Amino acid sequence: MAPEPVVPLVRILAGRIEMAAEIAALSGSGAVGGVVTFSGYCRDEGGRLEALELEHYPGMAEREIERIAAQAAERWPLTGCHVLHRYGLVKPGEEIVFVGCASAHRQAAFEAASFLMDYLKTRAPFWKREHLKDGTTGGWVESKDTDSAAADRWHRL
Amino acid sequence: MAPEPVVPLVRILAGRIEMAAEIAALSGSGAVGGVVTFSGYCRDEGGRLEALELEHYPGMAEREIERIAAQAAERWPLTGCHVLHRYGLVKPGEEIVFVGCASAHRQAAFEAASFLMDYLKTRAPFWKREHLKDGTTGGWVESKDTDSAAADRWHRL
Amino acid sequence: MKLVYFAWVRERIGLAEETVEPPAEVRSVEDLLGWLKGRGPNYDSALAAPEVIRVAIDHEHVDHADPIGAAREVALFPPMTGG
Amino acid sequence: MKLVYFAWVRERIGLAEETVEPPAEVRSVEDLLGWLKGRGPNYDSALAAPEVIRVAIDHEHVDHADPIGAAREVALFPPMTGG
Repeated sequence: MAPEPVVPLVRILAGRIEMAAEIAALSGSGAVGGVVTFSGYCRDEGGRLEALELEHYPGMAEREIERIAAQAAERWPLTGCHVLHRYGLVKPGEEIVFVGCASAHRQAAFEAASFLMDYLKTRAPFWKREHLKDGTTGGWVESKDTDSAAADRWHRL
Repeated sequence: MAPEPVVPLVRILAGRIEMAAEIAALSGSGAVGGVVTFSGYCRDEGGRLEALELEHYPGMAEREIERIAAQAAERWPLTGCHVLHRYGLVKPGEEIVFVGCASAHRQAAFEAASFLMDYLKTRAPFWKREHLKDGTTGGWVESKDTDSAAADRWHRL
Repeated sequence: MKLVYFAWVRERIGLAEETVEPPAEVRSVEDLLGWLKGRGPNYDSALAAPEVIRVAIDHEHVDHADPIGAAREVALFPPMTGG
Repeated sequence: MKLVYFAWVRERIGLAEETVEPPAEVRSVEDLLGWLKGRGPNYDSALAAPEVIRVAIDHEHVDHADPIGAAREVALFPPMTGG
């Protein structure tokens, strides 16, 4: 019988993400084979960017990410699954999102982390807006067709 | 014209791998979109294991990993590529290997890190032996057919 | 029914949230978007291309063809750009 | 020619390295393995199943059919289990 899927840890936060602590928690017990992480960063856009502002839908953001993470934990044999996403102002070079998947099977950990990122991009209710160094507020970042295509590929597997 | 491939950082070391520092170095500049890491851990084998001993081929290990990492940097548009592998005694729960790939394209970072791990498993000259808690030296860990199959799939892409 | 707006939908409408009572013939998400669009130039500007608007009912994504049912909170927002 | 051995190949042969001068008819990696196998019971035990032995010449993986050429250092070892 397949073991119970692991319960993912999901956190939406305004402050920095402590990646070393997350990885340590995922690798923890002596029972883990491998941990795959993805961390997404705020780019400086050639020096123009002062900060990214991340708006989110407070009630829904956590629930939607929990749903996506629970799907990953059902689909792959994970021993740990952490998803942390920031909101508010993020400076260039700072992390925006962290996904970590632990598994005895490295391919499972890679696929689950990649799946989580594709779905976060297209389903988690967050919106980015640019604040520029010249003091103006830039536009809302537009969604990418490539992100939808990336998420769609998981239906075809 | 495609930009020059990044020069990978490869290190073979006896001590612990400072993952937070590696990730910070990879995400560094404000020009990085995403970083994918894989870290492989020493399992405790149900509490039987005292330590894994990792033998390596000193002259060749670094060169072979550099060759594999250079291939990854040619094949995917990476902005950073770090591969660190330990030798000597590794305790349960400690990391054995760390691979980190930075790219503006998250799929590239995922694929490059996965490729690196598959090739490290089958081509990097390291051998694991178990030291058990009862004081005996266990056998050499046998290589897995699944690892060869995992490496082979990159030829077919 | 509580409506909540995010990102440029919120900015164009000029409200973060409001409570509305649509008429009985507003049954689907599509109906709701059409009805809202007629409420003034700010709504018209926000919903000029209704097909790009994403909708969630009580914190779950829905399609435009889905019924509103007994929704307590309906959210309207642009395609997401998190992660 | 310097030979270096790793893991259980090293243990069974009982040496980490040695310098040998194989006869002129030993041209390929396969020839070398066959010649070494006849050097004593420790070699015979290490190379009992020569097809599983991996070989590197001057720090590069080679096939058993490859020529030894002007190799300075030939390494014999079991399939790798790093990573």
